[in-house]
Amino acid sequence: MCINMIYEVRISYKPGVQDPEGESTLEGLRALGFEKVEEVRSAKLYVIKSDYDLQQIEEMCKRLLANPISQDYEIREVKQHSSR
Amino acid sequence: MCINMIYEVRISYKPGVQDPEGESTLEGLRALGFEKVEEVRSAKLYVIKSDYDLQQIEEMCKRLLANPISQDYEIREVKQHSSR
Amino acid sequence: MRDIKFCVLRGPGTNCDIETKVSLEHFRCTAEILHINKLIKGERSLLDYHGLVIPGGFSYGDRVRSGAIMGKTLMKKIGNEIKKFVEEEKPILGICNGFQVLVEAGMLPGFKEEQEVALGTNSSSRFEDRWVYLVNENRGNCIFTRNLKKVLRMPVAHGEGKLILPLGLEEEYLDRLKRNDQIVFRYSYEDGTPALGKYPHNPNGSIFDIAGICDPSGLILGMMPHPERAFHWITYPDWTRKGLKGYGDGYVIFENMVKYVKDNF
Amino acid sequence: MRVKLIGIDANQLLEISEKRQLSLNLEEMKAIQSYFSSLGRDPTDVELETFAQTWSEHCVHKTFKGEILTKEGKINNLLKSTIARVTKELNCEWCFSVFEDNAGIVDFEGDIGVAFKVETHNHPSAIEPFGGAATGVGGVIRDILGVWGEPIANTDVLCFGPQDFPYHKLPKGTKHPRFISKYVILGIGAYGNNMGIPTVNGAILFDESYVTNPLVFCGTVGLVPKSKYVRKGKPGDILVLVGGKTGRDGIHGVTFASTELHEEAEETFGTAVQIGDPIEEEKIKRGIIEVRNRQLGSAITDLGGGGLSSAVGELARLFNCGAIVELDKVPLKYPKMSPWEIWVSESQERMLLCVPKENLEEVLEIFSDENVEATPIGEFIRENKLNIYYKGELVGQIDVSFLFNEIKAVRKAVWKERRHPEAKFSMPDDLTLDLLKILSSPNVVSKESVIRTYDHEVKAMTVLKPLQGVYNDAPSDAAVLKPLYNSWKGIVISNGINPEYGKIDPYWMAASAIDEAIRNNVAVGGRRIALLDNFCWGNPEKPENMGGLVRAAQACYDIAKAFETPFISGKDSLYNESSAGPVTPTLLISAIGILPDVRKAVSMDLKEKNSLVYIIGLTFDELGGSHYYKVHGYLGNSVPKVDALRAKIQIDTLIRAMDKGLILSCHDLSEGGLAVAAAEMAIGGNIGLEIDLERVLVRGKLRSDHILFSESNSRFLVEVAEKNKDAFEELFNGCPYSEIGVTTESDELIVYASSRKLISSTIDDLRKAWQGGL
Ligand SMILES: Nc1ncnc2c1ncn2[C@@H]1O[C@H](COP(=O)(O)OP(=O)(O)O)[C@@H](O)[C@H]1O
Ligand SMILES: [Mg+2]
Repeated sequence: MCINMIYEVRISYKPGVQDPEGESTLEGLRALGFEKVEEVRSAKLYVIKSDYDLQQIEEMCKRLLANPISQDYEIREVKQHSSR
Repeated sequence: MCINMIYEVRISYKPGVQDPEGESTLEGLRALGFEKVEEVRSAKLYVIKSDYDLQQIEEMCKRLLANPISQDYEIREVKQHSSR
Repeated sequence: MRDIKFCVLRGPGTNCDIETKVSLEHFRCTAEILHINKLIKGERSLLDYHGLVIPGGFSYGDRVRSGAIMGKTLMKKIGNEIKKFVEEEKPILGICNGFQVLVEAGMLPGFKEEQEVALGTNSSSRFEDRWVYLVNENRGNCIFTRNLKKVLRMPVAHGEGKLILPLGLEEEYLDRLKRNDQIVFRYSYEDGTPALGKYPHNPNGSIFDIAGICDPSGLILGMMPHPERAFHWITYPDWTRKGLKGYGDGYVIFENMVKYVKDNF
Repeated sequence: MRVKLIGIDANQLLEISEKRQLSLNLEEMKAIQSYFSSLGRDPTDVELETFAQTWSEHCVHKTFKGEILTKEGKINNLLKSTIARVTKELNCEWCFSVFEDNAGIVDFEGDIGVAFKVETHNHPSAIEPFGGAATGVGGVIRDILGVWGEPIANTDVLCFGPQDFPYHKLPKGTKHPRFISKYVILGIGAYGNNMGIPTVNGAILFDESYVTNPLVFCGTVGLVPKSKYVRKGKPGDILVLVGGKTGRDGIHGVTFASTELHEEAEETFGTAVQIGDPIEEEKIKRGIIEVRNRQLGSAITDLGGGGLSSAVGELARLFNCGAIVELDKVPLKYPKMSPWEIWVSESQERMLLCVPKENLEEVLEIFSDENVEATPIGEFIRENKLNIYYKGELVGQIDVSFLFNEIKAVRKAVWKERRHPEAKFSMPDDLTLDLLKILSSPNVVSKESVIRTYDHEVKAMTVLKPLQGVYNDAPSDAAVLKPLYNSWKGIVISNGINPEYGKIDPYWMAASAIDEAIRNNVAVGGRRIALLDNFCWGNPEKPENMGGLVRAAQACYDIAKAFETPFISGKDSLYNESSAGPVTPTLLISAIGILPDVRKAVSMDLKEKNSLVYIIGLTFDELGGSHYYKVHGYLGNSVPKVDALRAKIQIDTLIRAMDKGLILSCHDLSEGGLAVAAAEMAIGGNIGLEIDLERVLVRGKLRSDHILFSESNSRFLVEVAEKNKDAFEELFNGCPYSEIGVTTESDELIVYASSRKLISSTIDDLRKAWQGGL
């Protein structure tokens, strides 16, 4: 039996870094009549199922998923479930 | 004074719908040596700052943010903070 | 004959407007590139034009989803004008991003008045530019493809072109599309055999290899491939082997659109 | 805010330079000190920053324009004495604007000129590959907008570390080459595709020296109606800032580019990182083209390195006037930016226009129609001073003449000849495996998977695309654009680059790059060629780096002059160096030619069975830096040389043959030599080919494998129909050429030497290897 972990990795632009996707979404929402939206920031989420541990997930973030210079990452353990 | 709310809207593929970004991320991770990753699903997150209420945020999802055919949305209230 | 005038509609990020305009004007008509803001502000009316083309590009940066912001904005701001335009039986062509806009606006496939299908991220998860073969499967409903030969070649260049039908209702939707003669182009092999999902002949994983559909009236066509880039043989990828043979396969689509207007207005 | 300079000592001066990330050296700090002493006051931070920006390597090209001490004597202004000298001496009447503005401009058809510029964006791409590459594209597009040009095509040349570089060997703070390449490619695609500018030509190379310091060259071609190219700002004209809001992003980008990369670069220069917004730039482009067409502006420039400080200063100098700028008018992303930050911010997607007062309203309306912010932020004045205000207060006042009277840099150059171990291995019996290995080696292998992620045909102008042949999978030598709807005239874009040769001798590397760029251009029918140079070198303060740089620049003069191809623009990016050492000296040469009738363009794929195959040019024993040596583990010393006078006659003759319709296909010989060129042509045409090595014209005595894989310059393979044999040979009379083979009915590439088979492979196997399947 092996333990399978699910992690949620959230990648967002650091505050101050341009977020064009957020900006256009804001524009889009306003055009649709939601004029009082003040700000939209976008982020990406990866839900990763594996039996790696937290540290290794962090390694994934550093090597591929996020760019520490412009992006923040946040890892959240979702649940633990056993398979097989 | 006005109440500003922050909502996190999470847009993910409906179960059963192909998630190309998740798949290519999985491939990328495996190529980097994380061979035991089993699955990656991707999702998008919008952090929306406004003084609209939950119902209106839901309206935004329906009207623009989520695609009713292939995507699900989930709204989470992050925090409430007052300004001015 | 009255002057024929087309609207080539652009929003921020539209970028295939000029070659689209040139393709239309080849057939002795006027094609005006119009910014969506002029319609929204009411400075111009869509009803002053005989046909509408929504060209390719990245409207609003393809943010949220390709075509979403422009599609939803159009319906919200000038939905009535568009409805009227359609009622007057004027033709609408959406190319690439324009197709995405029409889908997001709920104008295609046009069963109901809301979005019923989606153009999702390519199965490869990549933007891809390549020439593909298309088999023209329309039985005559679509006004854009009359007299068009059976197998065509055109380039696709997109990251989100995979047609997705509602989960669990795929068969039902396909049946309906077929019954209404709404399927126009399918990705195929050189001999016209459908690609059956096989990459790269089907470049994006589109269901039933669908590359273009029209609405039940046949007056609204949306297609991922770019006819304006297949207008002259000189833009074909292998003309240095095959020589110059007049016009390309995209030609007839624009010709039909102009001809329809000339015959009916 | 004032900075205390008067009366402090050398150490304190340096400390200030360091602390504020000014990258000014002691001499420069002293010059500033004495300037302000003479004014009897300390500088403000705004003023000090202005000097740091304007005097940075990136903005003034200190090294190229300074003094260089060599063993042979002093070189004053390397740019003028080599690169620009070619242009001056050739004095071509079709060069419309060279070395002056943001991009070089040459005549095209009637009133229409073509602008071309290539830039590098290396350091930003090292730390934020997606954003760095994307903003590299965005930046060079603005160079074209900055000459009132409408961008119509992009090129990109990328140099990465080996993709299989071991993780544990990565220096601290360095991203893996795979991470870098993935996001650089995404960034380039995203910007070009989103703006609707086709990416039509490029190259991707790999070398260990690029692990810590990737090179990202981005180029843009544009069209400029010459009659609407205005540069005549005058006192009273309004300065209008157009585009995105100004933020803290990009602060100190130029000083960042003017220092070596170090471990903490991420933290120190984190603010230099930007993501870029192509849609904003697309809107700006629309506005600018409209302003140009209605002729409402008097001058324009991009906001690049140094931000407003450079843009305003340079324009003021150009028009011999001064300016008033009110920084508080600049629209900001964050309310709390200090005046100096606003002044030097390098936020993307901004342009500066000069507009005569009477046109201001119309200009503002044009941008408002495009949803682009346009803000008057100041005006030109008669007095030669920059007066910078913030909320009514004068926060800086600088003499334009002093600002542009920067201190001449003095560099030392030492050139030491290098000897590498000679290749020692005997000729393998069967060279098929060698060929397959070279075909699948990283620099040669097909780049299709990248090319297809770029839209290379938006605008419907690309008539010769990056990939050719029956299956659209063979590598084109150059791209051809047909930019005007009512003319068949074409623009031909190509490049030449080969850092391997730079490891042996930068002189011959430069010569080879020029030859390659030109022959790629000619291979499809290009002529009347103009060149751009892009130097990427290590720290110029190190004499051994400078030694190679000087040699390369000298080759630029010698070779381009002989080819009669003027340079029209260029750029240098020095300080491509980290603790792991400098990058291999890398010179990119970009070439832009014209084609009177695009219908005569020639592609590289074999067209017919049973036609004749000729090689044009001489083959020497030149395998130093070759791929053949490389796969055998050697570098060698016999680097390919160039005889430009002979090459010039060959290319002129080849062009005549093409115009007569005698050439069915044509491919240049470069990495992998004759063998690779033949294989690629066969793959393209899906047609078999038989070659007899004995018939190749060689100089000296060469082993067969050397004939096959030598990378001698100035050579082409051409396919000629049997019926045109006489006409072809008559034309080439007097040029080195020889008939070496035929295309066949079979599906194999076969190479003989004295009736012994050296290579025998099916095209399918070649294709598989070339597509990376080895
Ligand atoms: N190394 C070089 N070789 C050739 N031309 C150069 C070089 N460096 C600068 N130039 C020329 O000087 C002019 C100004 O260039 P540059 O400072 O790079 O402009 P920008 O600020 O737009 O990047 C351009 O015309 C450019 O071609
Ligand atoms: Mg510039």
